Amino acid sequence: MPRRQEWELTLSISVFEAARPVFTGLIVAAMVVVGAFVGHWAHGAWLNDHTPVQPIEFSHEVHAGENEIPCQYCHAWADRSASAGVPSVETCVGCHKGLAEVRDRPEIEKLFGYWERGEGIPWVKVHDTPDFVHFRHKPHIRAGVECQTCHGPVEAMARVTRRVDINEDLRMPWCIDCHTEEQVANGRDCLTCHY
Amino acid sequence: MSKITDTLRQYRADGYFAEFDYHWTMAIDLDQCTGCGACVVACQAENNLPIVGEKRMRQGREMKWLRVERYWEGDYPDARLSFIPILCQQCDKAPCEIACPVFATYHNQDGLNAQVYNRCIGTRTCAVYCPYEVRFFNWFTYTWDEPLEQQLNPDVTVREKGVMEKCTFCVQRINRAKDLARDEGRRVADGEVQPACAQSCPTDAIVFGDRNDTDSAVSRKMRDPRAYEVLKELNTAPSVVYLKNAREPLHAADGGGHHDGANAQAAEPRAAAAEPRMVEAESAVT
Amino acid sequence: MVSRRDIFKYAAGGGVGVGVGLLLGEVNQRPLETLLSTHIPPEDFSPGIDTWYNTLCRMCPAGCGISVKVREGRAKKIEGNASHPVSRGGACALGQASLNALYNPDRLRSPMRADGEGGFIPASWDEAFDELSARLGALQAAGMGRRVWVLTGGALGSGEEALSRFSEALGANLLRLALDTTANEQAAAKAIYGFEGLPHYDIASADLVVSFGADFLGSWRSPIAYAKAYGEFRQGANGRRGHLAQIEPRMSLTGANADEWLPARPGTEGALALALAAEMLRRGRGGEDVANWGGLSGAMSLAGAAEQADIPLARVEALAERLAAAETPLVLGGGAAGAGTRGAAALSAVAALNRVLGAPGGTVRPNLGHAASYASVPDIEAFASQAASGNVSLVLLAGVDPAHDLPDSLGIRRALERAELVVSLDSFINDSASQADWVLATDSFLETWGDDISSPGAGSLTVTLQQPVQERLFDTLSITDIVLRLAARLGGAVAQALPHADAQAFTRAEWARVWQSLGLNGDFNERFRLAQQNGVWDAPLAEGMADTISPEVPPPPAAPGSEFAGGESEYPFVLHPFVTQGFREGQGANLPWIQELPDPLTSVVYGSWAEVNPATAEQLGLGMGDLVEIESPAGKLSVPVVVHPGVRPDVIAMPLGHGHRGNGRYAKGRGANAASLLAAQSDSATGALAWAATRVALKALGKRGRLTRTGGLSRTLGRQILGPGGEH
Amino acid sequence: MSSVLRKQMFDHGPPSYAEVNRDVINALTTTTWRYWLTLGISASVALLFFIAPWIYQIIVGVGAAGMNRNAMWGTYLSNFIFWIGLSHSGTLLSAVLHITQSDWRKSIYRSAEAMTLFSLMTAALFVMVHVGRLWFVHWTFPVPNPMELWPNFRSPLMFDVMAILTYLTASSVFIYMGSLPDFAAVRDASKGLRRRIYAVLCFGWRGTAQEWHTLGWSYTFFAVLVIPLAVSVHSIVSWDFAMSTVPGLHQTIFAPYFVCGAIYSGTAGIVTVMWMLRRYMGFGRYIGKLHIDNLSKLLLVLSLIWTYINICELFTAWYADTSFENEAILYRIWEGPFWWLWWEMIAFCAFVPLLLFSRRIRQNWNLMLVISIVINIGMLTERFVIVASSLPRKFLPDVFGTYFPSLVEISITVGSFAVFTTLFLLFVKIFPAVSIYEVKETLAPLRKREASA
Repeated sequence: MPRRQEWELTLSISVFEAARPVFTGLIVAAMVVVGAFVGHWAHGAWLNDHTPVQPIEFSHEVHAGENEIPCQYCHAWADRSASAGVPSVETCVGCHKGLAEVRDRPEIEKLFGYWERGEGIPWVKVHDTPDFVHFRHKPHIRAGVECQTCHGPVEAMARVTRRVDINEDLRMPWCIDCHTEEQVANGRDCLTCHY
Repeated sequence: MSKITDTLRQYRADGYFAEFDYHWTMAIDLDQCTGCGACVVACQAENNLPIVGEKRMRQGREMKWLRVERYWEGDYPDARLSFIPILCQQCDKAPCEIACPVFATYHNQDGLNAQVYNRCIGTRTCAVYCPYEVRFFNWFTYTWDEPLEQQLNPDVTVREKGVMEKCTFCVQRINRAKDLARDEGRRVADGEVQPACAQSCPTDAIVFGDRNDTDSAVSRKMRDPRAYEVLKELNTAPSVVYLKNAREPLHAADGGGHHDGANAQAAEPRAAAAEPRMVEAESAVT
Repeated sequence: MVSRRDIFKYAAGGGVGVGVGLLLGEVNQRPLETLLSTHIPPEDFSPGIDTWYNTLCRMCPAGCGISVKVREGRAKKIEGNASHPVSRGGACALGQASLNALYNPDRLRSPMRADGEGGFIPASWDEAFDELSARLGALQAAGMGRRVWVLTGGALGSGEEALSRFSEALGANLLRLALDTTANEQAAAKAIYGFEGLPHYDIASADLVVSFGADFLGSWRSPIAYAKAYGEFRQGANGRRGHLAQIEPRMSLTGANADEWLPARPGTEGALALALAAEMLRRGRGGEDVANWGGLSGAMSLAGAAEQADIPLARVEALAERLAAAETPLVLGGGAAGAGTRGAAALSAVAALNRVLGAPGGTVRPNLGHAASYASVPDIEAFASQAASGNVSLVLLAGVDPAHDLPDSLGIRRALERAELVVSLDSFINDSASQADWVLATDSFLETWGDDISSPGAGSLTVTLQQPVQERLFDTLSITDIVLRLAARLGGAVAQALPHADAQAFTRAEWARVWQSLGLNGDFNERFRLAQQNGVWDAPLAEGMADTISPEVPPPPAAPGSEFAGGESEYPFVLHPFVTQGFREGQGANLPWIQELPDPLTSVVYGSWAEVNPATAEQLGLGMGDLVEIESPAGKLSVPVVVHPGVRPDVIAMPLGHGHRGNGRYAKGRGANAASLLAAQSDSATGALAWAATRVALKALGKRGRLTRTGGLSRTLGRQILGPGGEH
Repeated sequence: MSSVLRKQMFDHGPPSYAEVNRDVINALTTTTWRYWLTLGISASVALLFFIAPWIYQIIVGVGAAGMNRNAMWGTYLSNFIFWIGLSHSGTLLSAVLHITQSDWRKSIYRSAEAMTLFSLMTAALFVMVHVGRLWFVHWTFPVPNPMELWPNFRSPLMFDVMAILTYLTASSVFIYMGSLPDFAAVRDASKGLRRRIYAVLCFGWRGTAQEWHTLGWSYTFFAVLVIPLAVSVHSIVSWDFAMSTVPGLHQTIFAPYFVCGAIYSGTAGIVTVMWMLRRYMGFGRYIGKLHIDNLSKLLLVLSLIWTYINICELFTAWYADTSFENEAILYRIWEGPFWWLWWEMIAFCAFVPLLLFSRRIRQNWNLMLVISIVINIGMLTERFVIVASSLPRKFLPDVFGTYFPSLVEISITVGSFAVFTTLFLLFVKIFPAVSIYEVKETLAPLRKREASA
């Protein structure tokens, strides 16, 4: 069709010539946006600090892993309360008094330091949800959810880390998916977690 | 098409909530309510309501999910005052629910009119649509003077600026009760869960319970001949039922002639005409 | 088409984008929160789970049992103790707001010493005790214990016991101060019922309640107990709805809930009651026990009384009809009605009416447990004159704020200025403390031990145990602790009188003592543990312990009208000060929740006001919120007016408890102090302060005051808000 | 259209083709210091009075505005409606006139449509200003997300979002398409960078028959599409109010009321803009008596309809005689603090326009400027009165209150006009403010006749 070609011709002459910088600009802009998303994701995936340094270099690998101490021996309230709770210094010392062979290790020294000063240990939260979410441990334990489902293989962690690959950084889509699959009663009602 | 119209037709028709596990309802007996305000403070304490301060109060920005309204009748010496506590009526046909563009407010399966703080974007449409004016907006991010913040209830979110908030029958208590009941594999028993207001009420004027359970205390109250709903004419199907004060009419002696509706309308606007000046002036002071 | 240069550009763009993304991620990263572990957890510590403690509310003398919700070692919420015979699960606004006192930003965190320029500087307890014990020791050695004055409130229980023993051993003077005392009612009870202490009124089982000024739903005696009873009185199980008539010049909360409100002229209630009593006798309502009263010669005729009280005779007669017909009637008297210069007589007349109606033994029963003996106006004036003549060396203010709560005309403020050393035991720098040399920071009642004899103890001796629900927030001590430590340091007689280590030990010892004195058998330790659990010890009394109503008493005295300070010509209005549930006499003013709680009748928040009848307002050209100057023989103040039809045209009503000079940011400088208007009038019989016997003049200042109301238009405009038909 | 009328289009006689090109393109190319001054002023005003207070409000919270428990909506919403209203004549009018083939439209429609575009943008801005959490406003868009959260399609506000976005898209496409040939004209008349830019803007328009044909029918198609759209938009805006239960807002008549009011204020707006173009852009030759006369007639008709609807509203309220309606009306026109604003609006929008019965006034540009501005002031207050006098008094008298706009609100309201002006000033330098080719269309027959004569 001659006219059609003519049409294309005219376009190629006038527009694309003139518009080239514009198009380049547009593409670059698009690249910036795409890049931003990639960067943000990358940060969340790798650069975000999932394994904060704790005041005492406590190893779950040793306690939960090798010595097979059950989670709820220390986090005693998980099956009773909203929060699992961290053990009191007393609990730690209770065992470590009897463990003379490790008594002189620097980390243990730190522990007894807290004990003698009569202070609590300011552990850093690894798994944290926003304040407008009321996550309650008890119902989840009751429903037979393994600790590892959300916290990852803690027993294999020297320093506890938030396994984003496992728990999607504890974000809402992940909660919803599970609640949907397990057909939790009112599991998709906002008021179940947000109030 | 017919399917759609059908669903629309039976949407929130009577008994729409009967199928749900609970239908939380409150009955307030105005014959027992003395207007003392214990419920108001109880609500403030339980739900982390901010202390807004005098300035904000003057601007009409108080935060009271539950308020006691007062209405005068007659003139001295035959004057009479009546109190009526107004809180979110958890309407089954709530005007606010259709209004929210982002579903921050919706009706949940327990007949509660939910408010999801973290979803709210603050168009304030729900509050405008609410005929009971029981929705409150966080005009600012309110703070607590140290150490007052240590009193805050850990079970309730502290709201940030730009968010709408309101009463949800102390849903944190309801969730807790349901949780316990679930442990023991039973339903929540009548009277097991009480909102802060009902629990503190010194005259037991406020009764709370499940309407689906026909012999719960609240169901019994609802069957009382004195039971009525505020602004029923708006067809909002509230879940708060009031029991009319049983005092004899103020002017029983002289036949109570000038207090039936029509004349009252003729008579009252004068009172209305008198007071707006006051309201005006008040806010002029601010 | 696409050149290499372009590719580079794209790549660059992408790079920049990634950078931006990383930055964003860094910015909206979640902040790290720490999770502080406990060192040695208390055995009942459990994160995320509520712990409930039953203890005692100390915000008013009623002594309600409360349950406090504690979470992670902090008190979070106060509810009524359901197993407590007085509160029965109810809690009032003030009681719940007491958390604001515990966590108040202006609460003292350590002992404070005056720096001489009107300010205060923190000090240590040792310094405080050193100076105090030195001073007291010196006085004691010089045998000048009488120059020490201990000022305290009307509460009962072991805390007060410690104080009185302390001052006794020291030879000091002890004054129990309050604006609205129970003296007149005790006198009336003694005269007409013939027993010591206060009566217990059974509102629940009454079918007719006639109240002369007693705001039992708002602030009178034990609001929660009476409110509970009122609930049953209205919609009780018995299916019978009681009738409530309120006789008072200004509609109180009770008046607002009454079936009929009779605005009687102030000071005439007694005469009206007596006239009604005579009428009842005439109708043969009286029983054997009042046979010796004859026709009550002292009483006026109904018509006369109605005339004097300025109430239509028809309404009074209608009331008489109801009284005569009532099966279980109950007449209450209190508040302003019993606070005139003839208060005791008026309350006796009310009691007489009860007696004629046969209420005693039925709806009126003896209240088991003693009642506080308050300082009379003469006592206070004695203190003032002693101070004036420089004979007061040391004043110990034990949790009272007389400089605010009591009228200036009594001269307490001046006395505090003249005293050599003033020590205030309080949690706040209140009006009195600001005049002190030392302010010893005290615990909140939620942090320490104690107990109180709850009123009214319904049919048994109700002792409520107060125990700490959380560890102390700050470096504070309870009044009892302070007294005990002082005693220990002073040694000698004082130490012997109070040998106990701390409040806990003392409280326990006191209970043991009472246990023995009552001759109760059983395991005391077990009993005490139970009391700690339930928060209350409800002891059925041994035989003969209970006071009884004496079978026959002499007829009541005539009840002449109250005399008012100030001539009617220059002070045309009667001032009607009233106590509100939230503020009481000033205790609630520093609690933000109370300041923000709209007043039930006027919906005023933050600040005080004067209530004026519409007719009066019209006369003076006053509108809602206009500022007026109120002047009495004793003083003057300016305050905005609230116009409403619930007050007599010849009466100006003002709430008490506002207008603090100190007491923290929430109380300071808010509203005006009605007490400062009161003249030093006293009851002719008991010498109790007649706080409702002052006349005032009103002057419009022609400008608007700071009146903040939450309410808009208080008329239904014919809308069916209060129920179908608009009537109720 | 008769040649007589065509003549009337040009007060100083029809220009030649060349003149048209020259005049219009000069307006684009030659920029005086006056222009820069005005642009500078309006831009800085927008910055100081709109952006700055807005940022402040975002920081402290919406409490910076005067709204309170009773009046949860305030000037922000009333301004939003005002601007939407203002947007309503441009595109609508131009579309209607295009379909009815009234030639006199041709020299004014371009800037009229521009007005639509920019007032819509300003309105959209006010939505942003209004909401409490601006940073989450994107939740109103139906974006699929793993949380399975959706906007609420039952909400009148959602209708709004949709309607306004559609209207914005449609009218921007409409105006752009209409100006393709003119871009080409500018391209041909200019060189250098401007040439490149306009080459892009005109999509390489060459004026082949094919192109003209395509343009013709698609333009008409859009015109037809835009008309119902415009009507629906303002009906939906009115439903934000009418769907509530609030006495004074819950009115069945609101949809037509708002649509009519919108076109009314919009037309007045056009008159104002026309005056500006004549005065400052030197288009006196193309915008003449005929236009002002027709616009004024339109204004007159609209004002009459508007008045009629107002009377209906009052009458039905009075006839219903419920406490709610009575109080609302009484408060609005007599007892409330804004009673005088109501009377002002009646005076400005119902009585002033009656002057337009006189031809002399209709054709007096300066008088018309005044009247048009007065009308829009009236319409601005109308929206304010509706909001500010209904919300403070709903159903429960004990929570009756009052509402007064705060300084922030007032300044943002003022600033919004500067925002609009700035946008428009930018427009006149990018778009040919008068349609070159359509003006020429009207010239063609005239010139023929002259040639034959």
